Amino acid sequence: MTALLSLQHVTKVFGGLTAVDNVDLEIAERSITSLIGPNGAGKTTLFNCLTGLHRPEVGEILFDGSSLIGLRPDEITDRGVARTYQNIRLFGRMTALENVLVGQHLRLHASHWSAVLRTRRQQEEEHAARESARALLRFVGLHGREEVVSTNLPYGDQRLLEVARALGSQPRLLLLDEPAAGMNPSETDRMMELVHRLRDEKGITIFLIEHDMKVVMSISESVAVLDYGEKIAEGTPEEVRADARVVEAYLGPEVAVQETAGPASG
Amino acid sequence: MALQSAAGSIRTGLIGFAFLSYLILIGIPGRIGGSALPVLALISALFFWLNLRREAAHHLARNPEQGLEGDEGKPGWEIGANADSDRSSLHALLTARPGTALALRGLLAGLTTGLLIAVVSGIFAAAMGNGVAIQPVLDKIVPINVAALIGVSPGQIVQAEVSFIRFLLQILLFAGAGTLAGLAVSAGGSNLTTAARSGFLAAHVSGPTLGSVGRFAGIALPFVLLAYIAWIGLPGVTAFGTNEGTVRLLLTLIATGSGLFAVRLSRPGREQRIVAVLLGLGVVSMPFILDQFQNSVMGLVFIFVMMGLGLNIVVGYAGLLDLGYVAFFAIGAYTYAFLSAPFSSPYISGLLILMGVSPDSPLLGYWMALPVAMLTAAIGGVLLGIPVLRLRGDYLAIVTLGFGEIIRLFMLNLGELTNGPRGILEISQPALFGVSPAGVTFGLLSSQGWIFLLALVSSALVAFVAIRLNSSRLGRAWFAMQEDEDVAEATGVHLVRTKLLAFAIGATFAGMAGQLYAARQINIFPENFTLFVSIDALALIIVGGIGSPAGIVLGALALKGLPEVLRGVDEYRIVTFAALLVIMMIVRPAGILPSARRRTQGTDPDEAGFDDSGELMEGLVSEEQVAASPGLANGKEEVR
Amino acid sequence: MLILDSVHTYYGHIHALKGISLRVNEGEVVTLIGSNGAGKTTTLNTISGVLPARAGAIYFQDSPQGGGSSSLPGRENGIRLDRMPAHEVARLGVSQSPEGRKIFARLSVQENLALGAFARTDSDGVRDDLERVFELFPRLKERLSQPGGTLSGGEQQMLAIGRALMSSPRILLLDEPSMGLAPLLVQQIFQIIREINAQGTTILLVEQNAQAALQVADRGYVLETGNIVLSGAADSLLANPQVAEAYLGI
Amino acid sequence: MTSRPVTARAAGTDGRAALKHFTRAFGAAIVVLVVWRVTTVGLAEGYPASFWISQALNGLVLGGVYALVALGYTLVYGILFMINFAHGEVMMIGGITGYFALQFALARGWMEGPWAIVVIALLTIMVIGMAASVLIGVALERLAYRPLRQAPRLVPLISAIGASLFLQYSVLLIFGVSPHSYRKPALISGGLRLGDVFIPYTGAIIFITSILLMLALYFIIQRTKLGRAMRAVAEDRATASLMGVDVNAVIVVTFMLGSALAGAAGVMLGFHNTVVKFNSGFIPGLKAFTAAVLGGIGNIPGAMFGALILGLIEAVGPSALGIPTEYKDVIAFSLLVLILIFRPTGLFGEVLSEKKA
Repeated sequence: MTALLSLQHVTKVFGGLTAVDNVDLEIAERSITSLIGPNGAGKTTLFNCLTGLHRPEVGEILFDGSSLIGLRPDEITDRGVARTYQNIRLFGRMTALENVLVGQHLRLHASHWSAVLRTRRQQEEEHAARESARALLRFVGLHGREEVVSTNLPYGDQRLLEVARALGSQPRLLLLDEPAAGMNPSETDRMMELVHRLRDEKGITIFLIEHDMKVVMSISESVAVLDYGEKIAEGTPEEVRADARVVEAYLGPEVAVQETAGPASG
Repeated sequence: MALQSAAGSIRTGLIGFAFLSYLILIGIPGRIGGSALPVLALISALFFWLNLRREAAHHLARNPEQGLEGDEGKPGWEIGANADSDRSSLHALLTARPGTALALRGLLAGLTTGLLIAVVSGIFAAAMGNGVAIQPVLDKIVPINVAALIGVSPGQIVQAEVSFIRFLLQILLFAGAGTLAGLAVSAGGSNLTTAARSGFLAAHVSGPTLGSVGRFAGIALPFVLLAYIAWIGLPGVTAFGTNEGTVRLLLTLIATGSGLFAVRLSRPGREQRIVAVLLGLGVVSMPFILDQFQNSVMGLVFIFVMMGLGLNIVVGYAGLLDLGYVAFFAIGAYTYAFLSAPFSSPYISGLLILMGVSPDSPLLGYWMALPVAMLTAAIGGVLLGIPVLRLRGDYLAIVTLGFGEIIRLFMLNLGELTNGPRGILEISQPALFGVSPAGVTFGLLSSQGWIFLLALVSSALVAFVAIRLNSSRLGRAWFAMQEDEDVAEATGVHLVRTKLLAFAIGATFAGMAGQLYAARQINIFPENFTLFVSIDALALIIVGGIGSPAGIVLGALALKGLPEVLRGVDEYRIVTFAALLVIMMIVRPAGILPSARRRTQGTDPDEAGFDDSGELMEGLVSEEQVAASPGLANGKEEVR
Repeated sequence: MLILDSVHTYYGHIHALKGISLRVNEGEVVTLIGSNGAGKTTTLNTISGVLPARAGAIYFQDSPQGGGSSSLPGRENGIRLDRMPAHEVARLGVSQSPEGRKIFARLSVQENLALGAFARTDSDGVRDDLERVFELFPRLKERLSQPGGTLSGGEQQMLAIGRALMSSPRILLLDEPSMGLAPLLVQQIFQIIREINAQGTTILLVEQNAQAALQVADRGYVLETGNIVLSGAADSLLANPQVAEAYLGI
Repeated sequence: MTSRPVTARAAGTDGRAALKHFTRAFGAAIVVLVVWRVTTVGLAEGYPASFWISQALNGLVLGGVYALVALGYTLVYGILFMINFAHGEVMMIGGITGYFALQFALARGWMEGPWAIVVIALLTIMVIGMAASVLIGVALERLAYRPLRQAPRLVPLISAIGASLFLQYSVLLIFGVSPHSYRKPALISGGLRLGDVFIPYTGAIIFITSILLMLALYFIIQRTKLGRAMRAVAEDRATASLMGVDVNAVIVVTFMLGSALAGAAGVMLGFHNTVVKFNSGFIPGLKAFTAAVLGGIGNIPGAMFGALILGLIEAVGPSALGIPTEYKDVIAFSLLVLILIFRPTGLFGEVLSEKKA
């Protein structure tokens, strides 16, 4: 398998603090990779660099062979990278369906004039967009919730809706920032199953940040560990769990011993 | 409990006194003359009514179980400040009979007010009777007012004798007003939307169309009442009965506004369509029926509807707070003026020659000039948009405000280009098929009726475009951007393009409005384009209900139309308008006719600038809203 | 010491707490567990007065000796906390360390701690408490003049707890102290909670991490959609198969 | 959650290189234009140095007054994130009240008395003006703003605009249209002559008083318990209340402080401009707000420096650029637009405004 995403020497500095320090990383097409590490290790900052919210001072980010550096966030989304957020950031006053429709924004091309005149082509496109948005909501398990205003959705559903919105842009790489945060075990299981289906049925490459070690260990094919912005370990879940540096910096002896410890922090 | 409520009534009385003192200070009793006292008592009754009702509703919201079982269900276990233990027979009586309690509270509040008014006016009258001069400016207004309050004309001031009977009369009048208010509140029950209830009844008795009319009457009645009070109460004797045209204008405004309500409240589908068509026919026939003055007011109203619709795209849809919107209005107006008025500056004539237009045989007609004005305004919109792309919130507001002022100052000071403060005169009137209606009657249409008709058609067109755009992917992108700019961008919205489109489209509409405004005014001056135009436009979309075109029409009727009705009492016009603006925001912050989407806005934690703790406050907010919003909100829910 | 008697709370029209009754005794650690949106944080916010209780009553008993008319048992001689504004509740010695830490990011660590003691006038006591906080969290002493916002997540949590302790609370309400922390830090935080309790502070703990919470607590309540569905000693809850399935992820 | 509201992006502009280049080129062009204008026209006029110095001093005086008003905007914004649009009117009320107090003092002949009495009288006049402003400011907060705490941002803005108009036209109805003129007592009507530069006493007094008041405010905010509570409330109201801080009381105190400064400014502006009337708060209010934004709204030292800079540029600008003084408002607003284009959060803008703006 070829690497879909490849990071070389990526470094991001915030006023003297090196948030991401010379990180190299390769993510294979159709793989599921987890990024773990203590709070403030630079995980979300790395995601922000990938999606164009931050521009790394040093380094190269290649997606499918071409550089993402210097592109605007919407251009990066256009290339096929979509994401969700650690603290859910839906368009709160829009319905679930509208959220997904915004996700599809890039894939719609009817001109604004045609929207005013309601040309047949524009109508057809809108219709198709709504249909596929419904299909996406069904896919993540939000069937029947299309017209619910997103702030009124239960917490777990909001996380699912974020995934559906990200899918709207037809991504090849999906970045999930703590998808299971704040979920109870059964919701977490649902999310893990969804992640698998995304990869298996839609062929999307998954790159996720997660604190829940149970999720990380059971879902990922490879794991990368960040600490103080540096990558301190990388490998299969088993390798990482056995890594002395990881245990010291992050897991603590207890977790490493109990194989699948109880839910870690929410 | 009894003690607390007594303190509350006295507080109500004190506020009532402060309020009436204000009216005395700004000179209302002097205007009304001898009848001032009963009128003030009536006003204070209205005030007590509002206050008592709010408190009653608030009380109910806090203790839903009360009224059913009182506090009896629980033993008195509190200690300290919250001691409820004095269960006197009076207290028992009051909790058992909320109506009596309210009336008593009204009485107490009225007594407080009356006593204070009596004491103060007594002091003034006594001072005047003894020939004591009161400080400079104040001595002109206040004594006359106070004298009017106790039924003495200005000429009689010197002999004003301070009679005990008059004091007593004052106190009794206000006490009666308070009691009346208390009784009225209790009679109306907890919801107190008797008017809306009669509408509900009508809906059941008659067919659907009549029903919606009934419902709209129920909703609109408070407004009619308010307008009536504003009209009767404020202008006083001087304006009363002077101008029949004003009354008709008022009725026109109310009819249009309540028609909108009727559309909104009728059942979706056939009923709504019928009401909408009826309303449309009614409005389109107006230019042919109304006289010159009424038409000119309605024309102005609909020019501001266009402004509102344009600004709504920028503020309501895209969430960009623009306080310099007048700039585009001015650009549209001046562009048309340059193209159609005899005034010529060397720069402009040069430009016209370049464009292939002969500068001395003027001039581009209205229709030829329209695209030019729109394009110029749109370019202005983009030129403003580019530098402010990175700014957010209040920074954006102040920069746009600065931009608007800069444009105005340029118009004022660039004499060679714009004729400075002398303005541009004799702007030609729009013609149709080569016939210009200026001055003469154009068929059935007066010249102002023609402008009104044009404004009507243009605003319909603008509303159509705005609504269509808003329901397209562009509208979704705008709204997403308003909700969370970063996420919108990461979701694929091209921020620069989307923002600039909002600015440009908004500016284009303002340009259209500006051109029609110039045609309406015939002569324009820089002072037509002050910051207040921007504020008016912003206020009308917010008062009407941001994001909702119907609300914008309603807002324009209320904010641009009603003040014209009050023109007879110019000084009071702005004060009333300003006070209403504040009250409106407190009572109904989402506007009169909010769009469905924004109805949740009042409780949106982000909007409140409160982070997530805003969520915590949510309960508080809606509770207060329930308590504070009078008839309208409750009534609406009830009839639905 | 703290009694909730069928408390109802609303967010707008949403009925968030549907008659919560619970009791915290002097010297205990009591935990509230439940999934997201069950009403745990709402319960704490209702106690501390940030949210108003629409119905029901909250009693707080200031002194363990039950001064005043001590002939009456339990809640009768308590103070009603509902209908009291948040700042007055705080002044009674009910101190909350809110969810998400809520450090004053632009105020220094020292100022954050000083704010914790805002309502206090006994400067000697404040000084002693400051020493106590530094003993518990030596890291904070090193960063005294640093703005709170520049601390790491774990340090911020320490500061939040330290700040709550500075009011010399009778009862400490901890809201999700382990949220968003790495496993290693979570263990530390729970260690400290034990220590604080051992020093004599009553604790009401809200946690997502049910296992860890039940391990430190004496008793626990399980919340589900605004109702208490289960309560009992922490050990018995840990052993309860329903709890295990729903919240412990076993 | 904190990052959920629109977070201004410090680094998010990265992807917009083209736009950045455009604005930079635009800014450079303006700077070149200004420099060219100043060297070829302004300096070529050959005004003496004393002219520039007295212009600058004049600017500082004006800036001092703006600063006092700007602080009110910034304080309120810092805590409530709302533009108190009626703040200019709060200042005007101070000025009007000061006028009546002055009339009273003049009528009693206190202004011709020994200097100690004049000074005491002047101070009393200022305190009375401040008291009136405080009264109005607190009333505003209670009636027009407090009910709207949780409403969307635009709503209190409209309410504030309504309140502003209401105050203006109430004053018009009560006190009439005509301006009321301040008569300076003889003691302070003279001036100091240093070479060619003339410094009027009033100017000097106004500047020094402004600086003293600002220092007092800074001390309150940074060094006292109250100030700490204010800063805590500014950051997070709910959490501050958990610390035992009475949030409503703190907000009222904030309005009181801001209004007191505005009242002082109103009285001093009355002496400076010699007249007050119903709308004399509007333009200075707008300028002060501009100054607050210039310095980064919510930032207290920022407001002070922003105001001084604005005052200076407004005083010196027209002569330096060789254009009529009618354009001084254009200069003020253009400066604002320019600075915000290049520093979107103002000269001293910081996280606070980024977080909330």
